[in-house]
Amino acid sequence: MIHFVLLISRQGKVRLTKWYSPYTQKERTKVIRELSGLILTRGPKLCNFVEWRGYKVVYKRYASLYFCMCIDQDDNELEVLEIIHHFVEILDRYFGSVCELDLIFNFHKAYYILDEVLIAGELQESSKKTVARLIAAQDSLVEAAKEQASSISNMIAQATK
Amino acid sequence: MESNNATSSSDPPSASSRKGEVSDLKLQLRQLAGSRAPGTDDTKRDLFKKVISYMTIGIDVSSVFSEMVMCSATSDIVLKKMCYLYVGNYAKHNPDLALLTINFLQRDCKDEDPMIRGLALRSLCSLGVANLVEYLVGPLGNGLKDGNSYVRMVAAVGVLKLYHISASTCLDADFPALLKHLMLKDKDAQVVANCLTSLQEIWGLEASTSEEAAREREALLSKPVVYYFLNRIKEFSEWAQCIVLELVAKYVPTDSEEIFDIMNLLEDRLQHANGAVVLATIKVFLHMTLSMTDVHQQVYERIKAPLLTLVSSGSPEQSYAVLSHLHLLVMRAPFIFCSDYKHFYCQYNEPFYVKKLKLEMLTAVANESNTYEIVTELCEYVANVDIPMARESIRAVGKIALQQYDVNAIVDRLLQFLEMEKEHVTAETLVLVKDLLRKYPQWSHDCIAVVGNISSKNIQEPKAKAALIWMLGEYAQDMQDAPYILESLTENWDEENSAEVRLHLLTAVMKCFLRRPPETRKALGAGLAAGLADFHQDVHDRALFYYRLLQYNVSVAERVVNPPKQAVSAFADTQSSETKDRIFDEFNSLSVVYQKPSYMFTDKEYRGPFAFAE
Amino acid sequence: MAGAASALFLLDIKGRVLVWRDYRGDVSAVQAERFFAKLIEKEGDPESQDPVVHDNGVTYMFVQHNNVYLMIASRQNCNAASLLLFLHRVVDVFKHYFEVLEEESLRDNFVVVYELLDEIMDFGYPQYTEAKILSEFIKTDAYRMEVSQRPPMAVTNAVSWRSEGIRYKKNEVFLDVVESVNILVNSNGQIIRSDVVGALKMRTYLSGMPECKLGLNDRVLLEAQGRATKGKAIDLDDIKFHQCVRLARFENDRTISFIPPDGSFDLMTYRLSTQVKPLIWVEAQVERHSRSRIEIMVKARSQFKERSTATNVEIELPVPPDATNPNVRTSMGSASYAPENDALVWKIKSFPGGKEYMLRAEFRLPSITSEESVPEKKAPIRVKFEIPYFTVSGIQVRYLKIIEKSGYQALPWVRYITMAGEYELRLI
Amino acid sequence: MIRAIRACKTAAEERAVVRKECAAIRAAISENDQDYRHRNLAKLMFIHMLGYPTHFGQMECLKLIAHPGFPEKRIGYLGLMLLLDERQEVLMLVTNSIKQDLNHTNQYIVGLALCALGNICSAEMARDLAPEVERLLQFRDPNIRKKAALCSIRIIKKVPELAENFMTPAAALLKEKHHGVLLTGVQLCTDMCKVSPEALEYFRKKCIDGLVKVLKDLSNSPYAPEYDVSGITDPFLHVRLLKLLSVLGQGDADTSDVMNDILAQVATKTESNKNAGNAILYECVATIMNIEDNSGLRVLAINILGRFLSSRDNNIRYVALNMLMKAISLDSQAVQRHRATILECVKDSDASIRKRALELVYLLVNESNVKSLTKDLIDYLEVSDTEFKGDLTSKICSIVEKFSPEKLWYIDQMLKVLSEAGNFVKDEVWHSLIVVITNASNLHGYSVRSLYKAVQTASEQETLIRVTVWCIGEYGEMLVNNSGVLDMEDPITVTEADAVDVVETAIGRHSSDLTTQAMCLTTLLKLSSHFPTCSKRINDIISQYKGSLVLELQQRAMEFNSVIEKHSRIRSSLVERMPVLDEATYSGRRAGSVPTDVST
Repeated sequence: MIHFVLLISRQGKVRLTKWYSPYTQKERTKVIRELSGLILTRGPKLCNFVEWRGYKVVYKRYASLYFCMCIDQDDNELEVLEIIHHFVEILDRYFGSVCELDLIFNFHKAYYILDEVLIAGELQESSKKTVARLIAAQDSLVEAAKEQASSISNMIAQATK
Repeated sequence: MESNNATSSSDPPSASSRKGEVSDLKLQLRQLAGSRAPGTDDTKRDLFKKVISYMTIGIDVSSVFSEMVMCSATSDIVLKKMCYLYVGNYAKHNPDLALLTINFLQRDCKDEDPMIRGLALRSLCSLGVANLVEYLVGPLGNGLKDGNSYVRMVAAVGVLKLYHISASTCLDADFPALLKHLMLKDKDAQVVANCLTSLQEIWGLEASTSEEAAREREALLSKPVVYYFLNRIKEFSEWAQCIVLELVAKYVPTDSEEIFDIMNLLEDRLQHANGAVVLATIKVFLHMTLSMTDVHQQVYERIKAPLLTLVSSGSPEQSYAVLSHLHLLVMRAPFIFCSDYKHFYCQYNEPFYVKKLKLEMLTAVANESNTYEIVTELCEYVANVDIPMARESIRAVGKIALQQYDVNAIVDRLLQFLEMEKEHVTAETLVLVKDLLRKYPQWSHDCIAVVGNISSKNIQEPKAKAALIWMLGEYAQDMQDAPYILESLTENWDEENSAEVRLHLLTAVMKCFLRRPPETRKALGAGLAAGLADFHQDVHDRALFYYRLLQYNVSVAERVVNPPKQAVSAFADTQSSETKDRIFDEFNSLSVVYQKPSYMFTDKEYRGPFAFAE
Repeated sequence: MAGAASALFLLDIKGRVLVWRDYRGDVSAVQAERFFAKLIEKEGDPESQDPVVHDNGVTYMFVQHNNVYLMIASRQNCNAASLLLFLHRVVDVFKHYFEVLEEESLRDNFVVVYELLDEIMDFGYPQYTEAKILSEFIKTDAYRMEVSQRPPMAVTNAVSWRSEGIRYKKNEVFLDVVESVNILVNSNGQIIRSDVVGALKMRTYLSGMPECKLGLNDRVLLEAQGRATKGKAIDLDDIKFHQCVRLARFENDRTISFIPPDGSFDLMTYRLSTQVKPLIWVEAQVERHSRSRIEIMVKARSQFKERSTATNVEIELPVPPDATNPNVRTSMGSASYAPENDALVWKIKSFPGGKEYMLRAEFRLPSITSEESVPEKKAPIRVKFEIPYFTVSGIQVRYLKIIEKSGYQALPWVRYITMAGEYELRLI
Repeated sequence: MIRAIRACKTAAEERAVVRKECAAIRAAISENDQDYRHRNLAKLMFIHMLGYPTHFGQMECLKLIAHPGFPEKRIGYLGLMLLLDERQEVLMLVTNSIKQDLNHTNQYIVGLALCALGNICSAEMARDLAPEVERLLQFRDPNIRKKAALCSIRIIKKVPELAENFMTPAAALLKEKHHGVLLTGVQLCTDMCKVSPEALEYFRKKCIDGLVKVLKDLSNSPYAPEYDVSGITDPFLHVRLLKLLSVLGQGDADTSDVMNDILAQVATKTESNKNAGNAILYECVATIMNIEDNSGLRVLAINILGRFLSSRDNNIRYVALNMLMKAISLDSQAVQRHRATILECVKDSDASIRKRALELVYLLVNESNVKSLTKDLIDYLEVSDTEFKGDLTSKICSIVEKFSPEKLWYIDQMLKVLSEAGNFVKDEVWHSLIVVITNASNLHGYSVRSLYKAVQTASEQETLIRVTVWCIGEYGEMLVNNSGVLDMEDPITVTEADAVDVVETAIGRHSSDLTTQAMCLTTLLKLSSHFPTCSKRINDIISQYKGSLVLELQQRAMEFNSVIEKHSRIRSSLVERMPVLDEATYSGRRAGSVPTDVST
């Protein structure tokens, strides 16, 4: 199972964290510090896996961002690489060529997407299209609610003129 | 988002375009090289800047070397400087380029602008290419005789650089003699100072192999030379003053009159705005008066105020360095700051490293009259500041107690700490109570009563656990449950990771057994068995020793392990007085900060010429 | 021997090298970078790290300024105090050149940075750190104005701090006597430490090479002159002068005579370690009502003569980090919540002597407590203020004479001011 | 706000900005500001991600979840998952809201609730809400079914006894066509097998044929754009199916038999030029290794690994090394063939590969190759990074210990390791070295002399000093009178005073730790008996420590001093040669008490 997902920028800034196993805030900070020290210093040609505290962390760099997932000893590292890529492609389609800034200013959307890809540290959906559809449907629900709210306030405004 | 797929090549995306840019630069530089058109220098500047910026961020631009050199035929100093910087970076690792560079720098050493002569000479000497040293001799010789002080100043250090590349070339060219001449004659103070610096280093390093060098080194410390510097001291820059003062500190005056003369001459240096000058002056005062006890004491009085000012004004880093020195002084002369202890009270926003040294000072200056107040202050830190400070403060209280002042009140305070029920406070305090009881067994009654209430289960830190276990053994008589607590501890032997704790447990069950045999039999059996089976060789050996001892004769064991209680009157100091003297000799250096003589932390080849041999 | 530096590094906040200068070729940038990055990473808070550290034969000494670390590496037993001070001077030099010293300004000006690094040290020995003198060597920014072929002169000038040929239409001198009061009061309300740090700050706008002479009500001087010293004279500890002051003359007859630099400088600093009565006394009572609200009651009293008035008084009162909804009432001034300092700041524009003001504040606290409740770290109450026309020490300028060979009349302006330095009152 | 935080140059600046924001949010919360509630929560999430406390905002999530609207719920649940986890008691307050949402008519709201439950539920909540989730496994919309499936995984992990209830609905999921449901269903079954033997049995009986067919269809399926990853249809499903087969086939020959064909097909037909294909192959190899023996398949698997090992892609080499470790127990010969390649991997520039390879080498060692492998590793020890020395040393030590053909060789190798990297050696290692030396009575003299020589040059290696000091204590006289010299030895001349020098230096060395110093004292006691000429000097050294601040040293110094001065009659019997520790019981006990852990 995936114990946590981390997105870290090349400068060591955290861009997204999702924990599927319990860690206290203190532990989380420590984990992030340890792992960014471990991963950011690795050369580009080395393998995408690091062993850490009896777990394995699979990471992959996309432009300025490192996507990291921590898994159990006997999980399939190569498949997790695919999961990372799967997630990135979905982000990419959603934001239209995603960049670090998208994830900074729309971090909540990145989380929504992640929640459609993983639950309980396991993969939920292997179709990118399905995920996109589900997110779009929920986004439009939000839009609809907003419109409704503003039309109500318009009505009130009209009525109380 | 661009993916650096693991299977594809993962060069940084822009690497290839950078390569293009570099070759582009090359082309542009080449075009400019011969140009005399107006505005050329401006364009060159921009290009050079680009090259340097690439170099700074680690892109290899060595391929434009010859173009850079070609373009530097100019009178523009800024261009020259950039070019020197560039060649200095690449020549060292590229002998072909180095030769090219040397020609061009040699030429510039004859430029009519003294600034360019100086800069070229500095770059030339900094190249550090061993097989090209012969090219340095000429320009250096000229540089030392140059009419401009800037060039001479550069040349004086240049000689030292040459010495480090090839000592024999430097000595064969007789440069040290030239330096010496310059040092005693030059009008410019910075030239003089740099000559002194270079000569100190050269003779210092040579002295071990050459008698002549040793004589020359002594000569630097001769009366005329030292007075020559002393009389000119105000002309020097603040940093050069430090070098001069360092020299003076090593001078041995012939009589006390001379000592007073020098001190009078330097008195006003204690008022210098630069703390480094003040410290260097203090070193002179302290070292000169070592043999004159009374005057030495007066010196302590005199330097107090400037030192305290240095601690409280200026950067925390300066406070840190100065506090280290104060600590050294207090160790030698405990009375010196005992009425100024309030200067070492900590402020809320000070960095931890300053606070820590202040705590050391507070322990060091504590005496009969101020202990109460100091301990009161320390107690505030225990209760109110962060964990590291609380720990340090408790240790400080303990150290003061061991110095025998006002123990009564301190014991009360320590016992209050135990009642605070903060884990780190309890742990730290237990360690101290242990040491305290070793020195003042008369307090055992009060302490044990409180310690007895602490559950061993709540103590995790090995040091604290060991302390508690020791008390259980040592005061088995007074602690009702001692045998049973020890028994439960021996049952968890395998979970105890610290060998130190296990060792203490062995000793404690022994002691307890010898005092309360029937109740402790079980604990002793379990402890010895576990000890004999322990993986730690030392624990095993220790268990075996006790086993044999008991086997031989229990009453002898009693006398060996549990001698009639006697207090340890003084704990042996960890540092020998010889070590301390050496640190004092190295006043105003890292030795003081590290509290170690320099041979302990520097590699052999970097030890200063005046440093002591190991 | 003092020991030389091996290299000087300018590093970013993560400990990566921005620019460095290798002076002796015995410490590599990679090695230093790796060590240092590890060091600051290990310590969550780099401020708690000692500024001098040793690793594998190399000593690293560093200071931080904004988002830049300045670090010297050395393999020798060098003079730590002096090199740390040197680093601070380097900061000043950079500030002189780039206004602010930070990562960006270094990146933008790396050519000048290189030039400066080349001149401030040679082969690991400090050379010049006065911006005035360095400007003789550093040409990059001065280029547009004039290409000077003049050899550097400052070095040989007897009065290195003042150039010749300065002219002003109006010749004026401003002298500010500024005293900072440092006070530490423990939780029992006892004053456990107090001292005063004074400075005579000058701004001179004078033509030519003026000779200045300053007279103070210094006890030693007055006694030496056989004058009555009743009440008026003062004892100063540890006086330090600007390099322009002729120290020998001061030692001889306590006169302060000097040729001043142009512009502003500190003529003299001193310290006074006598017991000072806290000028503004603050008492606070804090009451916690379970985990829902906290009440603070504060009394502030001015303990100086009625004819003086403290201005810009700021009293910073610590509050818990998760406090909400301040409800504050004051009998004077205004108070505002400053969450960035976990404090309530009470500002009183004008606080005359012999007065007492009150503040009452109430904060709400959230019902859910933080997961990692850090052990209490109690900040003290801190106070800032200024009292014009007043000095704690009683120091007085008796005269300030200015003589220049052209014979002009210069106007001296003298002001006195007392302010709070480190002024801390610990809470119970 | 994000912009303001990003503009901060130092940590202190950032802290100030965040604190101000937090205060504003706290104020808004207590004013019960509706309009900005979700914006504030979003800010809090960002602040939380930066590592600052946000406990005061937890109640806000609950309020938003209780709100009827979807947008509020969506952000509320997101906040809940980010700001809280199963350990917080506040979480219990949300149980009821979640229960209502699980029964909501809007399927997206049901989805939000399932997601939250799946990510952070506690055991208590799992118990309370399991029936709802179980029901949702049969929900009309497949997207809810898949979420419910993963949610069930968390529930059965938290409360394994609930697994039974999920057995039938889980099996039903395996018949689905929807990839998402199938994927999560397979995963659920796999996890159930791990917590419940009944479930394992149940799936073996009921589902194996179906699963094989699903995999067959999948592997034969034509191009499916929606699930295609570089030419392979749904590699994720592939991997999960293989994993479930592996669990079902393990220890059950019949079941294993059923899947042989399809495994062979996957192993031979899957493309190996892209990562997705390799992921499947890798999983397939794992499955083949795990299920009951079929030599044909095994050969296939080992060949794939061989191919992997020679790949230029570091990822592939890494997983090959990983899998070879499992293969070694099945077919060690096949793995041995790659020994040279693996040994090269120990020296790789990539720390991850180095570590894996070292573990593998450790398993590869046997009596016949131990000497050459050990030599290689010790040679490498000299040049390896300090970070790697710890691992390397402990592996070398255990190899030497386990396979040493003779004691002399063992002692020599350990001496090399101790001299090279003595500061990285663990306590058990030097202890067992001492055990071995005590057992080799013909080598006592040789050992103490070699150690004496070694310590002269490698004087900074803590454990080397300890062993030397210990041996001098035991065999000091053999050092001095050169007894039992081996043919190959160069004789040395050591006086009693020289031997005491070593101990005195060690105890006074400023970096010596407590154990070393304490051992020195014990040795001194022994020497005071063995070396009468130095007895006075030794007692002086011991006496110095009577005032030691370190309690253990002080205690010892007092005891020993008293033995020497007052009880000299018993001294010789106290310091008799240590009884020889029986190697067999020693190593047996060790195996028992220290779990055989490959990663030590």
